[in-house]
Amino acid sequence: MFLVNYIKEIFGALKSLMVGMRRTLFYFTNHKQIITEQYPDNRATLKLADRFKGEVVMPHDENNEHRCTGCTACELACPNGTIKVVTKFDITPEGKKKKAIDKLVYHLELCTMCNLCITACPSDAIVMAQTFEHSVFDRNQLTKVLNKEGSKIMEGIE
Amino acid sequence: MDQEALKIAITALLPSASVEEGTEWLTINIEPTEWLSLAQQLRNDEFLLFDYLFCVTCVDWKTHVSMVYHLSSTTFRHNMVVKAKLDKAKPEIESVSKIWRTAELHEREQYEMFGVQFLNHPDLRLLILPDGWEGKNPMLKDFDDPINMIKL
Amino acid sequence: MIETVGSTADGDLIINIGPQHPATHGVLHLVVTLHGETIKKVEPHLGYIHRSIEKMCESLTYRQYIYVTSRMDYLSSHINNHACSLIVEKGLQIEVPPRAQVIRVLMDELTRIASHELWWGAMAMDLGAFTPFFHAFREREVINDIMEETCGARLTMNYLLPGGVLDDIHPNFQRKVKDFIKLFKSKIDEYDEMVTGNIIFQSRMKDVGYISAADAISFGCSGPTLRGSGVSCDVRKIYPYEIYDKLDFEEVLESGGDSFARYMVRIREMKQSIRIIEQLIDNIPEGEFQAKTKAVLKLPKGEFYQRVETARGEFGIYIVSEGGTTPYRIKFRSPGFSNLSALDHMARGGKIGDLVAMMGTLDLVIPDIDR
Amino acid sequence: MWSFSEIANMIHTWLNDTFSPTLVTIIEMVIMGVLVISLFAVLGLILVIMERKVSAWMQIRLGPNRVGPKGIFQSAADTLKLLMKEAMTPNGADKFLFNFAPYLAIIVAMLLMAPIVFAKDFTMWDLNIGVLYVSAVSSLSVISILMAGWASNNKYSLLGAMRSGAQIVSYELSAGLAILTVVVLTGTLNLNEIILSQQNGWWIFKGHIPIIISFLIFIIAVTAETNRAPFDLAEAESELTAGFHTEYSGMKFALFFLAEYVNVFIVCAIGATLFLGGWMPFHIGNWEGFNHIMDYIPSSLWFFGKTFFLIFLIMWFRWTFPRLRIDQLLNLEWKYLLPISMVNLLIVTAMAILGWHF
Repeated sequence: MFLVNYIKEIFGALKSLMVGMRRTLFYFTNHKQIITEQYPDNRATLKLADRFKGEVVMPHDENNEHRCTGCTACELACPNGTIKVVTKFDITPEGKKKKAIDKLVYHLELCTMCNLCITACPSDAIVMAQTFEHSVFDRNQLTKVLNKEGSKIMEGIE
Repeated sequence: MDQEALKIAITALLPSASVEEGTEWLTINIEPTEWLSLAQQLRNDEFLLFDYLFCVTCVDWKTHVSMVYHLSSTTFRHNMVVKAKLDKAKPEIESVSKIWRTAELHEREQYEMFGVQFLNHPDLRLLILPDGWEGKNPMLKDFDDPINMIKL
Repeated sequence: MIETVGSTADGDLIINIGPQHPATHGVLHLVVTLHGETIKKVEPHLGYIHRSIEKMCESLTYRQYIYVTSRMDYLSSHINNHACSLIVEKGLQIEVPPRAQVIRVLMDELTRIASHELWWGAMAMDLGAFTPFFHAFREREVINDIMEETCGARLTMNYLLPGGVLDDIHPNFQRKVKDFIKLFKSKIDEYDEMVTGNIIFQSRMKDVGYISAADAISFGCSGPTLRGSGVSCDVRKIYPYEIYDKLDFEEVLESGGDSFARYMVRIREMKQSIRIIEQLIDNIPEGEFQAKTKAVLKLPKGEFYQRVETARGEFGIYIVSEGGTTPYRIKFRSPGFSNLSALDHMARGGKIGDLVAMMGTLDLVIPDIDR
Repeated sequence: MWSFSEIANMIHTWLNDTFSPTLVTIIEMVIMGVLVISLFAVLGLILVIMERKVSAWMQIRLGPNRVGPKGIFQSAADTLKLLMKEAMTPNGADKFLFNFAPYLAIIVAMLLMAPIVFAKDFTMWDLNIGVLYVSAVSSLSVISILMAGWASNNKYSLLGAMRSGAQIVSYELSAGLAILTVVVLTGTLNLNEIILSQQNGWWIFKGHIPIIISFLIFIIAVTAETNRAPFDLAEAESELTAGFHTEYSGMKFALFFLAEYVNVFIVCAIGATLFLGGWMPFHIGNWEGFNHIMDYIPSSLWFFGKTFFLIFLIMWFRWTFPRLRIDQLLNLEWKYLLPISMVNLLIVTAMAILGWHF
């Protein structure tokens, strides 16, 4: 009886090993199953999801105008001080002083892509971009000014 | 056991405990000296059987420090909270690591973060902070670290 | 101070497993006392990535602190966020729309499967089989793609807000999840072929790292670790939150108490998660995905506790509120921390190879322990 | 067609005609040395790329595909990288033993090359005790591992070395017994004669079930002896980081690496020689046409084909199975493999005496 069990045990063990080996052989011979994405080579076809949170950007239209009023809602919403809004006062044609942004400084190195600034913005001035290749050699380059040089606020945004 | 029945059972065990009102789970306030014997009874009483200690918290109230123990029973599925008020200058409470063995690690964490001394703890050493840590306990409200703090 | 070099007076070796070691999957430092190959003592040495999230949260508002909790147990970040949302909703009595509830539960279960997939691959890799790791990632990537499409990120999704979810589900969501279910069902048997049934794997796992039910409770274990010892502890069943009480699923229990039992719990749990997803995926109610909430959330004065079932066990949040916009004290009860405390008890008398198997079945995520 | 033996004979005659006999011996030795070292290099390059491709395809990956067409020069690039790395010696290490161990490993592997029959009438040293020589010299490889582990002054290395010592010493037994079954059937220790005895069929075909069992035992035992997964306890990267070569870097590490692959090649070559007929072509009974076609394939191709099939088998094991624990490893040897191979040897002996084999 001992011998029978002993032999049974060995055959059971061998069978379980064979089953695993059959599975790996299947993948060894079926190269269609390969799922590797060759990343830097497939940049042309690489499509990221449209909601992918890569970095915060401020869209400008063709007249170099943005929608930011400088209300600092995004700065308050941010959990770790990624955004700094620097405001200035513009003189409107009527001669009145009007608050506007001078610079919207964005520290990409601190950003955790939590999307809170986007939801906080009342005028949809900032959005998430789908870029993701952010590595640079100097961390100063990660501090970005979102509004473009000489841009101004769109008409009718309060 | 529902909250009312628990309340009666606990007050029978420890008449000096004061029950907090308006809480999700039964919450009692006790003196730190009573804690060990109460814990033993809570763990071993056949109708209470609080065998699962799932959260050990210390709260710094500036004037005093309080320990909060969340208990639950895997048999009866009732929960309760025990709070003990400790002296700020010399926070001391009995360790319950012999009763619930998970307390050993939790108490070590609270010891280094709040400086609470757990009496008769088998192995009260720093767990998270680097060896030879000197100075204040980092989770206290008046802790300030001018060197490592990142100011924005 | 922990003695980390040399040998003890009895001539036993002291070996440092970690902070950088292939088996710890993170910066866990275990100081192991060895007698030959036999383990006499395991002492965890923590703090290498402690960020004091509890202290950080004391200066963050109730919307902001959610994103920090994704960084604790990054493999079930969505479930952690879920707990954060639930506790704020409980404090403010916000009614979450049914659509948001279903979306949340769907995402929870997808996260659970993704986490268990990664665990399965890493577990097999700990035992020396490399191939399952890549096979596990094949399915996990599909989940990550689904997450990316709907939540905008693959790992730390930050998809939840108190009162609902950040955004409605993507139009492709339902189709892709159904595809995933089909794929997963065709591949789950391969897992058994490659790993579960393998004689070497079984002999490595059976009767290793035994912990009795009473000990597991005393050590505060939760999740698959406790269920592997035969103690029912699924928060989804016992203290149901969201819509879990309306769902039809089993709590997976194994009575072995050894590594193999914990392994089987996780494997079977994946199938239960699929069952939950199948029930919900065609029945997502129409309507709002976010409740109307105030611009500034202020939790009333008092204490709140909320627990959820993450992939690793019971995750709890304890908030002491003084009525302000930020918590006065916040405490995270992480499953990994308590599960780790049982490691010494389990490992004594085993071999080094067993220690690796045990750490694999405990499924330790180090940021979860260090917080 | 030109065979290796003809080329060798040609060179030998030409040298004898031109130089004095002493000089001829010296020149031939130099040629031999150069050939062995270049074979080493080529084997290392081929086996590394083969291992990486095999593992990649089993793991539904592409594998190396950047250096050269389909990545075939990847292992050359790896070698270049390893050559340029700093060869460090840790502070507390025993300097001499630490630096000597990798060379010892490679020397043992080189010595094992001598009696292998690469093709028809083509062997470096036609030794009449070839089988004995191989099993004797291969046990030396444990010394280099123990040396490396002890001299590193690292506890991981020491544990790895100790495991390896226990492992190699015990698995030597069942490997030796498995080899003995073939020796019993052929009645010779000469590898050339063992191959010639398989002219009318390889031993695995005409030796009935006992030889198949001993072939299986042989494969398992040599997998353990060469420290390959699932028996790679000496390295066990998830337990001991890298085991006995934790502290090695650069070329010294590469030598261990190379020695491992060459050892795999050698044991597979021995396995092919003993059980699969070495360079003998595959023949089926009386199918004259088929047998003729098989004879046209050069003998060296037959040899390398069989060897690489066995190497693939060992790689296949590695990328499928989890690793055993040290006590299970010894259990497997002493409780299963050794008793079975002993009984098996008895049966084969009876078979040989009674002439039951074909």
